[in-house]
Amino acid sequence: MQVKEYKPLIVAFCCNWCSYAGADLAGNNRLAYPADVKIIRVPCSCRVNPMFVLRAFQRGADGVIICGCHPGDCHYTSGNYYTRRRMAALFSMLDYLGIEKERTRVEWVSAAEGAKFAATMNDFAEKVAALGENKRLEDLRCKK
Amino acid sequence: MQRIGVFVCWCGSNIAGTVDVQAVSEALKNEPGVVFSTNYQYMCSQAGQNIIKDAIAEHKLTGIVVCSCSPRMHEATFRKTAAAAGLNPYMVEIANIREQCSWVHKDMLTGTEKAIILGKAAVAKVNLNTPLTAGESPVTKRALVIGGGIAGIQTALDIADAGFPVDIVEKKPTIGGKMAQLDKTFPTLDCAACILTPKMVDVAQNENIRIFSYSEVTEVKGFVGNFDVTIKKHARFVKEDICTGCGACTEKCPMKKVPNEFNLGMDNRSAIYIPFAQAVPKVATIDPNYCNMLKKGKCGLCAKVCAAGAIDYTQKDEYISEKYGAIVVATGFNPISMDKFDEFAYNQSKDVITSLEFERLTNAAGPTAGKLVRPSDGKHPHTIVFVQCVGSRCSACAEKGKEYCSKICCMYTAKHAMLTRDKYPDTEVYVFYIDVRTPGKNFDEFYRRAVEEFGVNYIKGMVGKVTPEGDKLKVQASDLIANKQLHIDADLVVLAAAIEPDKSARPLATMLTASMDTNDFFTEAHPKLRPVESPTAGVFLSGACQGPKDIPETVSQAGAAASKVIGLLAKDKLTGNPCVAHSNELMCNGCSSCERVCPYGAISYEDKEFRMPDRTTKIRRVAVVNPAVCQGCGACTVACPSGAMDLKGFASAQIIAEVDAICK
Amino acid sequence: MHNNKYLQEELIRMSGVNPKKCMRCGKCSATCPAYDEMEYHPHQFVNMVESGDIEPLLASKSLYRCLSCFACIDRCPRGVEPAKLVEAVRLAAIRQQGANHLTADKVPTMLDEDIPQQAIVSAFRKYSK
Amino acid sequence: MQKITREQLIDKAVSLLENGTVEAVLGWGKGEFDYDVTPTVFKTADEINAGFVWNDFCGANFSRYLVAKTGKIEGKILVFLKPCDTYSFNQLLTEHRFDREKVYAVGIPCEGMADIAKVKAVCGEGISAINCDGEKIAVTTLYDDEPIMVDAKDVLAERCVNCKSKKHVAYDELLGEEGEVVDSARFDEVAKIEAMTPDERFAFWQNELSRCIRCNACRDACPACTCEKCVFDNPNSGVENKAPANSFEEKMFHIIRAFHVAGRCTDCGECSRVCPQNIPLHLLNRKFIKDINEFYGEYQAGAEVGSRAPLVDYTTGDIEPGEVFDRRDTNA
Repeated sequence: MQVKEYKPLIVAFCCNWCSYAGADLAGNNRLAYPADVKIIRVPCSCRVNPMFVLRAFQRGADGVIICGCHPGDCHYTSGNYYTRRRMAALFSMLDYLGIEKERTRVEWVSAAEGAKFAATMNDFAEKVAALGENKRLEDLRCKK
Repeated sequence: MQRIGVFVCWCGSNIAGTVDVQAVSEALKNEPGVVFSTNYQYMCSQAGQNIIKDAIAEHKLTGIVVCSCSPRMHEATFRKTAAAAGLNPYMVEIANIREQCSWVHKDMLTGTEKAIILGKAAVAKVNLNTPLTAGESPVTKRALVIGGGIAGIQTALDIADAGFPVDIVEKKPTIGGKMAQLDKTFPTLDCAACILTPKMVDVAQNENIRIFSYSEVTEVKGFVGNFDVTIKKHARFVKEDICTGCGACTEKCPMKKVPNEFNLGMDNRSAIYIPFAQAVPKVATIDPNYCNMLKKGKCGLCAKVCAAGAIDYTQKDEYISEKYGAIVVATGFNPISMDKFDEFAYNQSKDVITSLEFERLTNAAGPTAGKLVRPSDGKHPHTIVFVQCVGSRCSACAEKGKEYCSKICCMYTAKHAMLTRDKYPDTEVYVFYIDVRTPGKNFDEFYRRAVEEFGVNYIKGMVGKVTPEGDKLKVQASDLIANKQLHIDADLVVLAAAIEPDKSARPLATMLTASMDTNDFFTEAHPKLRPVESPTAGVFLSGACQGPKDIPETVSQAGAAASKVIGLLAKDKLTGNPCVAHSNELMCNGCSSCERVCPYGAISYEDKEFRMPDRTTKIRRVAVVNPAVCQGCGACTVACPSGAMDLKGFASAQIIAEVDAICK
Repeated sequence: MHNNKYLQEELIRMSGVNPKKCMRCGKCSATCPAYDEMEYHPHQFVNMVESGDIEPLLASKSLYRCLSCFACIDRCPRGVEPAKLVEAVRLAAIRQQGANHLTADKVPTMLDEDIPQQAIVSAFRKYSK
Repeated sequence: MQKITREQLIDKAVSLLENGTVEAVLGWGKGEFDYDVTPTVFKTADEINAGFVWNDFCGANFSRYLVAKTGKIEGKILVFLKPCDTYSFNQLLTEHRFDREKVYAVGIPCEGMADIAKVKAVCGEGISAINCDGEKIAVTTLYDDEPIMVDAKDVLAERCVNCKSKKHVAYDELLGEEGEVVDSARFDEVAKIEAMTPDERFAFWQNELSRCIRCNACRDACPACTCEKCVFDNPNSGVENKAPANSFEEKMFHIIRAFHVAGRCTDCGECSRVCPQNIPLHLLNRKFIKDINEFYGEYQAGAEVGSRAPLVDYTTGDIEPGEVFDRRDTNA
């Protein structure tokens, strides 16, 4: 049997105006972070439906991180405030159901914070990797 | 089923150095819907774009995926390319394999692997893309300016100069606002009337400007480019078009004991009045609360003396409906009430006044004809104490005053102190300050001049208590530098009262669905990048309704707001962002959750009739998104429990398809 | 400067006052009727507690000059409540003296005619627990 | 053990029907079993006299039925509301789900309802008849000759043991006495689960939720789940899913359901009452309510019409999602 090296799968939802641009800046400055992080662009962090988060876990993601503009800097003035409330409630609920709290995170990354983006992703990937595979929320049929 | 073309860019070695572009285009060939896949050195080059155009034509592509740099860089480029080849520009998706892949990963294997996954996600998304067309709406080429102070005047003049008709709605009988009440203006000390009244005349004479004075906005419907506004014109009992403003009526009016609001109640006016000599429109107004004819049906003197026959005691309030393309809010400010500040004895002594009252006292057209005297006994004051920050910079827990800095007080107090010392060198002037804030061109120089040339005593510390005793005001204050408590016998105390938005702003904001902060200042669409726009499209902000401002700042903001309005009115049609929310009325509950999170007021409700399976009909309340107002943030899509609300271009199904492709 | 961290935290806890809220306007001292009696004035209390310079306050007679009239609390624009801080320093001083509180029957002998009526009433209000 | 009698309710219903105030009555009707009381619309006095039920098993919260029923009649419908039902009533009004003008709401006091599962735990299966008589419930089963007498207090439903309010927040008319908002220990159970280790929590919920058969009873009884079409029935939502295929989907369903009602759930407990598998679903909803109270200040959905649900509101100083755990960890 071939033993594959364990690599966590991380889905990052980034808002178009701040965090996605922050990720681009990390690229411009060649600040490395694990390739396990895959970014999905959304117009605003408030577009992220809890269903997307759960779907990612279902399909085998090991961690989900949501990045948006810093509170007060939202391109749409208030979107990230709603994100903050929704995700505080959702992540608390996931923790209540026994899903490790290190697998979920909300981080505010501005378009100027390329270094913060890379550092956040490195740190998050490390924490998720330490937990190992997500077995609690995944749908086994989705594993090949 | 879509026919998708995949175009992988090398970006020279920027991508190809860490990603095996050949392998990526090969791998994506097998994805569902993909009928063509290729790679090229520079996709954004003319040659690269031609490859895309040719492939769209040759393979009858319905959607394309470009694996290249960030969409923030070239999404617009490739959308144009697609459009040029006859493909809907919103059938283009970008997989960011440069900034978020080749540049941050070092070895070829992981880079290629990730690039393929990102490509797959983009393909999965394009599979669910639908052609989007931006909605268009016409623009009514007329602007409304609410408020006729210097902010409103400047905005209206600038818009009118660009050739667009403008209406100014002013609730007072004349335009001019606070600036008309001021004496001199800092830091140049030119007289306010000298620079303001020509502008007021310009407004009156400008063919593009209509003034609705003594009027207010009562209803606003519609959206950017298409506002329907109802304006209530209060009955002034004088026919505006006939009155010549000769003033004969005001002289003959027997009811002369009406507190004059223009002079802040420091003298009286008649029941029929013209607020001040340079009023625009220069038309008399009858105050129905004091006019004997209107109250008791006895008198009618003004009608008798009016040679023009302009008096009409039967006049009624009039409602005017007008369409506008843009609305500018310029509702301005007022000093706060001093009622909660007992320690300064404002309500006990006539000789404790606010700075605005001081302006009237020193104004040549004011109640004392410009002679600085004590309001109580008309004597010349020899010691004047100015108190700064009265009600400004108060903590919320102190429960009185405002948390913000009112910004203008430091400068006008320096001006008052300087002018007093200039005109009456025998007067001792003390200014008690916490900090002196002078960030502005020539502001600090001005303040220093007050101290160094005019000998104003600036004392760091606060006045704790003012006690009227005999004809003196005992002022107890601290001098923090000398660490002493001072006791000054003053003749006049002037309070630099904090300023607050006009009370009419809050109901107006509700009508406009424009947002406000906790202090009732209007919020900007973006605090740094869109400071003169409200988040509600088509609503612009001018002057102190957005935050405390001095005259130069107000005028520059007024001009900025005008240029935004002109930019809007110059368009024949507004093209919206096609990536907007839309509600599936079959699933909508009408619960208002989406409306509550929408920052733009883009969602409204209507009752709609539905045919039920059993052939009955049912009327349900459903949400309707106005695509001209929606900015596409998506907050509503998550607030909606039934999933009726979705976002075009970022639909739930599309994002889930991306998640699935990444997590395979 | 002598910085007494422990005492500082204790005073902040006892009084519930956050001296960091002070914007140094001096209105508390401006308003204080006992200003001239005091070596350290209300704004200095706030400032000195903030910087941990508390020993001089404990040793100072200024503590007992505060009438607890609360004018400073009423008028402070930032809601700092200096009188509560003075009160806390006073309590700290009393606690340091040990358990030698006055008994009620000793009080009349200590009163003299110069003590302001307001001070006596305030003292009863504040110390009769 | 109810203080108000069936006769009182019938008198009220019949008189309102006869004087034309209402044209239909939404009340509890006979079901297949005595404990299986079913929400029923009565149109005549005869129907009411024959079929109206009022006993310790009348737990059903009628508020949600108004959404469908008010659309079907011209005039008014009479609805009986227990105190906890009135909160749902207000919440639905806040969300514009029915026309207040078409409803005549009669508030009735409630002394707490019985839980049939608890009765069965005492008496066993095969219950053929139940008679509620004062403080006692007489249970006749196929296997016992004599009816088994059960103390009504001993079989009180969990939601009634932890009753949050005996006060009606909405009605047109009140029968009987008005009560007060009660200090309840309803969050104790949630706190107990929170105090477990993550592994224990996971095991607890795995055990509970794995029993779910996706009958959708919780959804169909819930006064907050009144969507015209549920996201789980909608092929365009991306999460369409009519029946669970494995343990993930049970969780997905229940997390999303709880999230969708978060801030809107009045904690009426209907979900747990109707669950045929006795899954303590209210513990999910209460977790959200507890969190919302702790993070954003006390909020009771439905306490007043028009209040803004916490998840469609914000303040600039809200707690960060990460701080939620720090706060809990320091409290623990």
